[in-house]
Amino acid sequence: MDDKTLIARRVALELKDGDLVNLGIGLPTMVAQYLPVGIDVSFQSENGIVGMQALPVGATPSADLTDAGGAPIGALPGAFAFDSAMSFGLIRGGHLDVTVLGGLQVDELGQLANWMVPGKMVPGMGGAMDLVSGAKRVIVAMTHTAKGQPKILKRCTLPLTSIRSVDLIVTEMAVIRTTPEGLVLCEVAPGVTVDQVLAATQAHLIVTDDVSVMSVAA
Amino acid sequence: MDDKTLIARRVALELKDGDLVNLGIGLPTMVAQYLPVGIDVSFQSENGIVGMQALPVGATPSADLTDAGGAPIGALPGAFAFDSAMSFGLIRGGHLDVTVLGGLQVDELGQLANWMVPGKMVPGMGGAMDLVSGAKRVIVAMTHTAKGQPKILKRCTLPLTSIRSVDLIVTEMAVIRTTPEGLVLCEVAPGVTVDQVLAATQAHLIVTDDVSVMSVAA
Amino acid sequence: MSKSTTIQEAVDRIPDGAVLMIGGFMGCGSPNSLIDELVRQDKKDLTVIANDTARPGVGIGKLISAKLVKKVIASHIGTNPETQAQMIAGSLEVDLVPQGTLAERVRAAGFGLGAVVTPTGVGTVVEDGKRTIDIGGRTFLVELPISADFALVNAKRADYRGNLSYAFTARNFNPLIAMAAAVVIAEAEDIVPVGSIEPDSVITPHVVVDYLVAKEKDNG
Amino acid sequence: MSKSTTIQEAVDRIPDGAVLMIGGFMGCGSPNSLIDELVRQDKKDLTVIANDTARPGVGIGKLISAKLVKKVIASHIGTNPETQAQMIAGSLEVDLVPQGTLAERVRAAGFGLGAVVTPTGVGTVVEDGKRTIDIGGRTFLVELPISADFALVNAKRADYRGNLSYAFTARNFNPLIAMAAAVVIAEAEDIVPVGSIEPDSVITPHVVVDYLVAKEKDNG
Repeated sequence: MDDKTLIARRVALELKDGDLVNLGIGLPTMVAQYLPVGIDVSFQSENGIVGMQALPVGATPSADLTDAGGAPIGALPGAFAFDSAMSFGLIRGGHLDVTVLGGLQVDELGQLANWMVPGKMVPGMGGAMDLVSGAKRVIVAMTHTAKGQPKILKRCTLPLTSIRSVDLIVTEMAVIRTTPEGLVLCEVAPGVTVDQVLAATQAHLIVTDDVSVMSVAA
Repeated sequence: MDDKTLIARRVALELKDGDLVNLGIGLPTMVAQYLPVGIDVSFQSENGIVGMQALPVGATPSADLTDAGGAPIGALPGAFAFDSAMSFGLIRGGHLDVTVLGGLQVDELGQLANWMVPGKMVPGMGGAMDLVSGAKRVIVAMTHTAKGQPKILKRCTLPLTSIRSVDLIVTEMAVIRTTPEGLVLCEVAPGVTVDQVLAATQAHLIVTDDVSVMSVAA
Repeated sequence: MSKSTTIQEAVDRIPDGAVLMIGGFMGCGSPNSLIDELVRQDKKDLTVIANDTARPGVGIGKLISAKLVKKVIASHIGTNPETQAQMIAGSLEVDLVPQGTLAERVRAAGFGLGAVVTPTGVGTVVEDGKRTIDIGGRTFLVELPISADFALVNAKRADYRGNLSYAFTARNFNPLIAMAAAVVIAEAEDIVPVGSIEPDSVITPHVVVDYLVAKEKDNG
Repeated sequence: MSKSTTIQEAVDRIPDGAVLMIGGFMGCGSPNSLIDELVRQDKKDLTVIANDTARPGVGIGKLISAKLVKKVIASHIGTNPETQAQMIAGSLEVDLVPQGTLAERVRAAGFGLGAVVTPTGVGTVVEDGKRTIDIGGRTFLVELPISADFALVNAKRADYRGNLSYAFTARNFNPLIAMAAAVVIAEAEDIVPVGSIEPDSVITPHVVVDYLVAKEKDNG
């Protein structure tokens, strides 16, 4: 399977029954496809709905029902719609169990940078700063390197999304947990060695005897 | 007509077409009965509805539709219901055109005291502090004296409801406008002299040649 | 993962000394079945956060009459002489908060905001002991969020998952407290199949509701 | 006292240089008839407060493409390369605000609150030039309210008086901006008799709506 699918499948295992989950645009959105059987998760789209689903095959799109990227979606029975203040009340108020976001950089403090590259790309933070500040659990889903350069650094060089530490980093090479002591390498992808992960990572990784091989959702 | 009816009828003349109005419990509630013909006013009940009306004769009360005192009311077509945050958003946010409140004391600065008598009566301020701080126009509707003692004083001796000056004071004896220069006597009730008003008032009243006789709504 | 439970089991979870937010305005929109069960189970030393204490024998007034409450945070107690009597006797602590400020302080807790910045109460006794902040030359009070262990919410309709809708003035503080407490117990007049409440009409989302009970029919 | 007017007359009231709040999220829930009329009347030097600038040719993106906007206050402009190009060229000022903070700052203006106290943005570039406040040992940003001259609101349904309801994710910022602007112009897909929207389903009350126009049917 390709890198993005591997990452999405691994992240899917982190979701628990009853969770309210917000998936960022792009790679994180793929996580919804790999939810383990029997796990009932509610997905929030921060533009104003919980209970979103992919537009059912054959369904006519509604101009009034889109995802955060503006693309048509569907909604499950029991979905609920709300304004932008309520949307971020759910996020900032500690009601959102998990957010899965893409990342440009993460550092040894667990700090994420994912919203701008000064002088090159200034898209705006959208909901990312609120999501990282407010969600109970923040998972970064990203490729381990960009153009061969590490993205997991001693210190972020790009503007931070939040000073709050993320909780977990999932890449196509490894699963890394943030702790007060630093970044802990928990899992390596099948066929990847610990040394390969260390070589592709600028940040110091704490390696214990417990490193296991990454398992992924079906 | 009795004092309260006189006051309510005079206050009714202050309401304008299109106004959103909140009437306090007691005397102020009577104002709604004397609205001039052709004036379309929306009444807010701060417990959560705009468009309230008296329970129509013969209508069955709903346990879910009451005024701020807990008594059954009705609602007009076009009424809307809301939570307590929205209720006070309308009040504090400058959307409420007029509030009519009872008063224990008003002073030369136009400051109102109407929510407690230390050691004797501590009912709580309810919505009064928000109403006086937030309404575009605050009208105090009260008897001119209590047990023969003036209620319009140089300085309030009871705890203030707000440091914001009210706009108009309507009693059974007079109509008094607050200005940066002080309290201005605008109208006296039929059969009441300026001297009688001054004698029943501790605060200094500015008396001009323009004092007229109070007119009231039908 | 059903949230449905009985009134007794829901109230079993509430310990003596708990901090409760309770919906309702002068009894309208209060969760009366849960309140009756609190009295039946004789829960003691409660802190109650609510708009008011209604009247003796009505809504939250029943908890006051049964002397189960040690502290009330409310905007108004004037309609319940028992609340006043217990306060004067020193057996009940009363913290009075302007109604709009109370609504925003509860909302701030539920919405993850650090404080409420309001003009209401500036220069009055409400300011005592509080910070003020100058914004654009105007003074505001910095009022702190209020949260609770439990919210007891009264809804008109709930679906099986716990999505809630309200009727008329029975809404009042209910949607606000449902966001602001660690555990949310909702009492609904009707419990209907999932999908019966259209998405635009859900006021309190199921994701914040922990337990769902059916209102006793003789207890409006 | 009818609020009904034509799209042309409503937009006639908006002067060059006006500060506009416009509903919508990536075009979903934007008042497209009013936006088209702003372009047709060639209103210049607008300040636009909105979640985003959508894409070229979509919703608020039309105002950007027509070079009618001198300043944008938004949470996201990454999907509209024209916004980025005008920003880099120096012809368009862009003030980026975190989405949840933007929602609360608009709400604060409409609800009469002096500021928003939020953890979002602390320690990031969003903090630059702003006050912080320590609450219970935690640092928060003090973010100021945002108001506007006009709010251009998109509704699903309106009654003749101007009560509004919304559909699904087309709600987004619309109810918030309707409380925060001096003049509120609502564009509705359906305008129905008073009483057709039940009181519990009204999201924006008629008392804040100044003008009401019917959406052009080919302009969703």
